[in-house]
Amino acid sequence: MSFLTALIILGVLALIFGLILGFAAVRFHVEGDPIVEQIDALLPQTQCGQCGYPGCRPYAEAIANGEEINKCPPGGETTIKNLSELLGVEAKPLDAAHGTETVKKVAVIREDECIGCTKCIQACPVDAILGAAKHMHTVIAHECTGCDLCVEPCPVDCIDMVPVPVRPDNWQWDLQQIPVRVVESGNE
Amino acid sequence: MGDYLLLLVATVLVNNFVLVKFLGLCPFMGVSNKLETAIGMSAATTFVLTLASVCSYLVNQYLLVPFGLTALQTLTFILVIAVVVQFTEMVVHKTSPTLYRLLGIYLPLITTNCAVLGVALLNVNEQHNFIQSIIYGFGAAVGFSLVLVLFSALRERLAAADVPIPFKGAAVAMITAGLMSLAFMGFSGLVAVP
Amino acid sequence: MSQSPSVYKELAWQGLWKNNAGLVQLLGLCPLLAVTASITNGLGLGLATLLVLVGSNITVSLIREYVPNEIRIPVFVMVIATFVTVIQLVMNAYLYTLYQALGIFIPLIVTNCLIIGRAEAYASKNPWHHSAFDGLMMGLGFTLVLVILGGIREILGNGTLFDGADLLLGEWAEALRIQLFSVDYPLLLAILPPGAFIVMGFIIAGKNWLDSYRAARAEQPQKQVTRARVTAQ
Amino acid sequence: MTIAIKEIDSGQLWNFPGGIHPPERKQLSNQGSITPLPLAQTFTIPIKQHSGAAGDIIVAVGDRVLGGQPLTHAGLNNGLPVHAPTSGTITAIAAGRIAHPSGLADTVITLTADGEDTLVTMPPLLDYREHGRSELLERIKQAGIAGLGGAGFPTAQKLALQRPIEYIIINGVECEPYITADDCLMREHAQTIIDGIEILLHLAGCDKALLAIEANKPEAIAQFEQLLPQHPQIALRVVPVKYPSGGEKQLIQLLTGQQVPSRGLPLDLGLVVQNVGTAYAVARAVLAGEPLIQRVVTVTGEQVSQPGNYWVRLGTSVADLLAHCGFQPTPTQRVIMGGPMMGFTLPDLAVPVVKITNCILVPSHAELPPAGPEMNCIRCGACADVCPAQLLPQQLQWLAKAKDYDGLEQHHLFDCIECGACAYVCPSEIPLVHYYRKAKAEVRQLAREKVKSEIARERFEARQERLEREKQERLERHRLAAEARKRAQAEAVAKGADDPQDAIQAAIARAKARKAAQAAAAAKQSDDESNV
Amino acid sequence: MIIKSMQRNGLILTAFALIATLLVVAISVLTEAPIARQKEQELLRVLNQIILPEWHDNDLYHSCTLVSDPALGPGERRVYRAELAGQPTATAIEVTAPDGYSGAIHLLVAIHADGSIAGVRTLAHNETPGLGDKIELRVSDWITHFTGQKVNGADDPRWNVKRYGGMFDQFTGATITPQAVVTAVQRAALVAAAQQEQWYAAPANCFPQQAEVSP
Amino acid sequence: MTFKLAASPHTHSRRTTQQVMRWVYLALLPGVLLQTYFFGVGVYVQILLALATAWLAEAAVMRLRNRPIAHAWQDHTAIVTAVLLAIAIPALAPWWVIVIGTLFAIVVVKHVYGGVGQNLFNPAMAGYVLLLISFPVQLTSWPLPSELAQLPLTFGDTLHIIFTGFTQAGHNLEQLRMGVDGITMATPLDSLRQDLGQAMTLTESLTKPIFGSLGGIGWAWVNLGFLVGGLILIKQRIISWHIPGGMLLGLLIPAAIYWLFHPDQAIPPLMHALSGATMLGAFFIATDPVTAATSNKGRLIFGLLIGVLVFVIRTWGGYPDAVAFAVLLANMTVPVLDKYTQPTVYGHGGRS
Ligand SMILES: Cc1cc2nc3c(=O)[nH]c(=O)nc-3n(C[C@H](O)[C@H](O)[C@H](O)COP(=O)(O)O)c2cc1C
Ligand SMILES: Cc1cc2nc3c(=O)[nH]c(=O)nc-3n(C[C@H](O)[C@H](O)[C@H](O)COP(=O)(O)O)c2cc1C
Ligand SMILES: Cc1cc2nc3c(=O)[nH]c(=O)nc-3n(C[C@H](O)[C@H](O)[C@H](O)COP(=O)(O)O)c2cc1C
Ligand SMILES: Cc1cc2nc3c(=O)[nH]c(=O)nc-3n(C[C@H](O)[C@H](O)[C@H](O)CO)c2cc1C
Ligand code: SF4
Ligand code: SF4
Ligand code: SF4
Ligand code: SF4
Ligand code: FES
Repeated sequence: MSFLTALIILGVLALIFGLILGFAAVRFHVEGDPIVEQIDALLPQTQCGQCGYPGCRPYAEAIANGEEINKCPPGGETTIKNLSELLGVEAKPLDAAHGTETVKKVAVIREDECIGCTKCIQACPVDAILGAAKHMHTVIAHECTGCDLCVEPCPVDCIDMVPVPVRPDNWQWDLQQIPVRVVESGNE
Repeated sequence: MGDYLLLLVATVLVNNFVLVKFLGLCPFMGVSNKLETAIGMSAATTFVLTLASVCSYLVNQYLLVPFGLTALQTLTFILVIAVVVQFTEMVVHKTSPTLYRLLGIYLPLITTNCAVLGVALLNVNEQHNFIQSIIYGFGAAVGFSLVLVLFSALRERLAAADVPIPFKGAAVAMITAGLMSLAFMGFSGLVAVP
Repeated sequence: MSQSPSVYKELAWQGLWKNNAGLVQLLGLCPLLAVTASITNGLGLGLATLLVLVGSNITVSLIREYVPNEIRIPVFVMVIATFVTVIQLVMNAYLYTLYQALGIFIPLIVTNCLIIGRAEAYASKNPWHHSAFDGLMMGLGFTLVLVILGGIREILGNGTLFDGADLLLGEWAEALRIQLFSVDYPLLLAILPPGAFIVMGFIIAGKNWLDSYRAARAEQPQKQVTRARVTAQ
Repeated sequence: MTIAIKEIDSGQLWNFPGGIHPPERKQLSNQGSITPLPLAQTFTIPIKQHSGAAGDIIVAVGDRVLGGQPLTHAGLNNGLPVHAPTSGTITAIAAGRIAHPSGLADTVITLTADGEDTLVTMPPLLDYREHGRSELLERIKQAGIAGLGGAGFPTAQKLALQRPIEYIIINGVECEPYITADDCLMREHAQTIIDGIEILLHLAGCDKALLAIEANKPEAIAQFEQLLPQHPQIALRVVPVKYPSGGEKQLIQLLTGQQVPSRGLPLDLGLVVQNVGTAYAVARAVLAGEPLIQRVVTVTGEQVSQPGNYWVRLGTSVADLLAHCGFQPTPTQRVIMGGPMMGFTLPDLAVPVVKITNCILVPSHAELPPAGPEMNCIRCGACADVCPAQLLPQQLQWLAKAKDYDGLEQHHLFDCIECGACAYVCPSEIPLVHYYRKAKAEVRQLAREKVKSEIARERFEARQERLEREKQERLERHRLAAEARKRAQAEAVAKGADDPQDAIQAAIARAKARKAAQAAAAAKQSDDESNV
Repeated sequence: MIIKSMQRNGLILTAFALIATLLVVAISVLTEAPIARQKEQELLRVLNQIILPEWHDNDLYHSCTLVSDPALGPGERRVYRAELAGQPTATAIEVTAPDGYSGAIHLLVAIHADGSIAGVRTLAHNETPGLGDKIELRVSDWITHFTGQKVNGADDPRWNVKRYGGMFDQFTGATITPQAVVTAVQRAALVAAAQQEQWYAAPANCFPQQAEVSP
Repeated sequence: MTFKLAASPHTHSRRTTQQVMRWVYLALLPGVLLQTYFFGVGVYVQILLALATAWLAEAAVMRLRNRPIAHAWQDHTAIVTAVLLAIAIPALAPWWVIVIGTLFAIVVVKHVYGGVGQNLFNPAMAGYVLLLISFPVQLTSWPLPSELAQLPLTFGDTLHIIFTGFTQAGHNLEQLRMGVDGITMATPLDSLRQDLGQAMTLTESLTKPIFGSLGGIGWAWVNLGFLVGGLILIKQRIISWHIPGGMLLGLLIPAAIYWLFHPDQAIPPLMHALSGATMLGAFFIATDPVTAATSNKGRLIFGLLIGVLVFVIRTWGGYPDAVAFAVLLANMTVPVLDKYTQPTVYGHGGRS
């Protein structure tokens, strides 16, 4: 084979291909990456920062750029599974370095101890705490995401994270957890 | 006609690209977690594989062979494939966002699917003519799609199985692929390979 | 450059074990399963892949800034293809029998997903010396798996080890051949395609088991990631 | 979808797929007549006994109430009042045991009976045809009537929608083993039930009712065969014995050959299904003005010496009920509220009888052995063969274990009526229904969380926006202050420093500016922190 | 915009293609000779095993001629002609047995001028390792049993595996492979007997040939 | 007194998995007895070996997973697997054959997937195929039916040949398999396939002594035995008719058509039905609930698929009998079948 024919043929071929791709790159250009929105929609929006990012959306952006999907403890397994399906990657167990998946909690302020310093209000990412300076504060339970960001700033430690109460209508059919054996029967 | 049919059967079943010839295994293992994605991947691969088979045949027959450039086969084929894939991706991305969403992340994977280059090279090795090349490419793709779809459905069922922990995930998937390959041995000898 | 030693250490750890191409990333499976009927074939292909991987990683890393995104993949595969063709020709010239044994899988190194995968994931983002080392480690890790898989399959299916090593290493290597046992009916399955998958499955399981065993042994000093605060304290 | 009126009127019966034939064991409790249970000392009345929102409590601790007096006031939605079962004093309003499988507490009103049992009733509406529809419906609502057949759906609300109704189906099937409450009610009060059906027909504005009774209740059938000729609007349908032919959807399929569309209502087919007990209660509420304060409860099982049916005031605790029936508990006794197929075991005997309690079952170990250990599903398909909803229970179970909620959706988890037929036949003794209930609860929980996270995101974004706005405003203030200071300084320089007034002004301006600068710096710092 | 992008991409891709081509072509030119030599040596090694050095004094490798006969397999076949002192002694023929267990088996069959088999070697096959691969010398010496045998016509009953009354062993569990080889060798011997003289008359026309890419 | 909380239903029809499995291996009895009658007590030796291996393997796996051993033993599925594998291999095969096969079936095919009910492939058949492709010689060396055997076998001889490869008198298996004419005899399907491959006609081939009246001496009776057992299972509602029916139809219809067109080069339908593992496969193997489709429509398709595959492989493929391959191939399609053959759920547009 001769050098020249080889060079010419491949050169021309490559030129044509390059032209085609260059053409296509502009002609078929598409803006934007909707994947961040989709990822963000799957995150629990607790905004707790345990993933190491300041909020869910920054983490969503990081995931879109190749960050691991197993860093969100509030979302836990379900979120990891959903993300793995969305992104077509393998689901991994939760990265324990970021914390563990615990029962859902809400913040409760022991109101008689609250000094009304407003620190917790500033800390709450979803404005779930009501109160004015020097007045008692309360948590709006159904708005609270349980991120516990308000606990640390409280100078008098009057905020508790308590598990979301189980009621008959949100009970998860967990027969093992019913305190049967504790409650003695009536007629003995 | 009969010969072509035999070639198709042979490529799909007897010499299944994935389970017998060991080509295209990475996407086979990688995108078989969900049936839906597997179907998307199958469609994309079928399109690209057939197209690449044809293109590389033409390039080989009308450029490389006449000018005695067979040493450049690998280089040229892979270039053709990469361009076909890239171009397909761009076009699909623009023209059909829904299809792109379905195939999006799989299209680039196809470039590195050795089944595609494998078809091109095997076409040369086995001296297929034009029609045979098309059938071979299509058959390879159908064989790939068939096992990919079956495999992903199997894996979906595996998701809930109480697999011993070390075997969870890739290990049991490999063994499943092995058992599928075992089953495919049943087709051996079905069509005499020239 | 001050953190280089740890970078290298991390790369080695990732490449050889933690993120092993064959066992964890499941890349490059086709040659991995196809040619490992014997340890010799595995070694040969592993070394060839290693060479290409290092070469392509360096090249890609060097050219990464000059390639526009649209033609990134075509250029990368062309780089790889060049290396492969060169190695193919050289093997054909000097290791003829091994070349015959490895068959179509030599040209297919081009599409070995491992190589393009590393080019995309690492070399296109990192300086050349790191990329070279990454290629080396990934390649070694890959070769390691090839050798282990080849070894197990050869023992089970043939009762030997290093059968045909002379094809790769020259006449002297004939002495390497070990006949472990000789039965009239070896477990043919091991060298047939299904055997490749199944043995591979067991190797992966073995690695998982080792990992969890080690994790259980080493009461890990849990690293704790600092939490980002979304709001003021 | 239109129903085949001609065939239905001709008495044709259809069939539904699946179904099982567990031992019936009804003779245990259907031998005698319905006995009124002596009044208990205390009653605990959960304020929510139907499906829907609870009413507002309108009594306080210490109030004396008369029997039949409402204790709660129903709100606008699907609320229903509950009534005092007898006269006495309210002694507590607190969290307490309710009749729910979770064993969790909810608000209950405790009533200590005075033993006089003074009852109040509403004025009877004997000439109900003369009264307005809405008045009748209001009466049924005020009487606190919820479906007595199972789900406890407010009866008035079922009839409230003004849609054309072809048939009212009266469910006297009572297909579940052991239970004979409806059977005995039909034997003894056939005429009242017929009256109730007439009222329901009147309310629904339709003229055809189908009364379905399972073939294993010959005495009840005989009663109606004797009475019904006088009531041409009501047709009797004797349905073959098979569980769960009493399920609303299955009964509709049996009687009309139609299927209620998934997520639809019988109303979509022009049908309404009511239990015979409900019909009886409607009749009593309209014709006698009695609110729903008692119902028939079957007490049965080998661990009671006097099984049978009892008129039980709602709020009577199971302990009091069983005490009258000769209960001899075994060491690991199960007490089941409801039947063996769909009932739930009680965590203790303080649980009160409520509107939907049709049976208390106290089986011996031998008669209903506890389930063996759960084994793996062998995919034998026995469950799919008996599923009346044509689901694939084994697949559902598998998906529920895998927590594959999409898959569950595709396999129509929510069409499962939780009849338990599948678990009954499963050779691996898998508590299938339990898996489905759990999965359903999880799906609902996920949906709730989804909504919650959506709200959280909106609030978070709103907050971020607010903070940003505030920051901008602070910066703006800072800028203004700086400008003011500059101006002040310039003015001071211009005027010369000797004007004390100006010096004070300038000092103030400086102080202000410093404060603003500090605030800005703090804001900046906090921003920096949040951007780590 | 489009033009610029096209230019840029086209030129860069071309540049890379040119460099790549240059490299490949250069190496392929450099290795052309060693590859050819390797092929020759490989073939010679086999040739010399079946046509022993004492049977020829000519350059076997270059004494090659192309023939075609459907009995030998499809397409053109190479025939290497051995001569001792100018006298025909043996020919080595490339033969394909199409009916192996898993596809065609490629053989090299050497036949003495008197029609007896000088030797047979397997060049390439896809038979099952452990069963059909006993036709490789590396695995078993079965293939050497042909040496010295003669064919007495197309229906010679001895030219079959023992199971069907022939003189060649079948392998336990694999009858198809040896049978395919036996019949292919038999066919080759018959063709050789009929045509050997013509072959010697033919020109040595195998070379120069073009470098092939793969086997 | 404390109460035990349990989920409804609180009652249960008392047929447990164990009982189901017991029915299956009892229903195998007629066939097994006939097989022993024709091929000797080696059948029992194989069954015992398989059972021992299976139990030990399950125990070992349970130990490794730190679970109670009884957990695996109590459902009796391993018994079915072991017996099916044992009767599928030749009665005089060396002991290590059945041991390897059972180990593979139980450990790799069943317990790697988590044990009972979770495996995707039929363990017995996967074990059989492993053996077939690894040891084709042993797996195709069926002893002669007792009526044709030259050398009668005692129990001692049977043990000897299974464990050492030779009878007490020093004959090896190959010699035992020698027929009257001094030629090793293959199974009916095997020799038919070879003969037809050798361009013999059917009538020529059928003159061999191995072919009795129907499906080959012995084989036909064994198949009838399994047919009887299978009918018992259907009667007992352990299996439904869909899979066996589908499989027999899928095999016999194409076989009959092909036979009509090539009367002298095709295996006759009756021969298809009564030789090899047809009946065993149709009633006991294809019906393995774990690895078969679950809806009735799915089962029918599953059966048909197996039947057609058996026909195709028997007619054109490389293996004389193909039940095992066909079953494994069909196993692969089960999840897809299940997905697309869901019955119409109540309220989703179906009519009664
Ligand atoms: C959330 C909900 C809404 C319902 N809405 C109506 C309705 O609008 N009209 C009606 O006739 N029945 C309605 N029903 C009643 C059902 O059709 C059915 O009669 C009731 O759930 C009792 O059935 P079961 O005991 O078989 O479960 C409703 C039930 C539920 C749970
Ligand atoms: C499996 C199952 C079985 C049922 N069996 C009966 C029954 O035997 N009798 C009955 O009145 N209701 C039965 N029901 C409840 C009915 O579906 C339906 O809710 C009731 O008839 C509606 O009437 P109501 O609103 O007056 O209670 C059953 C429900 C289910 C899910
Ligand atoms: C996996 C497998 C591979 C086989 N490979 C070969 C082979 O390479 N060559 C061969 O002649 N027979 C092979 N056979 C055996 C054939 O299936 C067939 O049994 C044999 O050729 C017939 O000969 P026999 O009569 O000696 O059994 C193979 C069988 C199996 C199961
Ligand atoms: C009707 C029926 C057929 C069975 N067939 C097989 C079979 O062919 N192979 C097998 O290994 N187990 C069989 N089993 C047993 C059991 O289902 C099997 O071991 C499971 O696959 C183990 O998970 C069968 C069981 C039943 C009830
Ligand atoms: S850990 Fe999860 S919930 Fe918390 S901020 Fe990160 S993504 Fe949001
Ligand atoms: S109240 Fe506390 S725990 Fe709840 S969302 Fe606000 S900061 Fe988080
Ligand atoms: S009845 Fe039980 S064992 Fe059988 S398929 Fe259904 S869930 Fe599985
Ligand atoms: S409980 Fe649900 S799945 Fe089970 S039989 Fe009843 S309807 Fe079907
Ligand atoms: S090496 Fe990845 S597909 Fe072949």
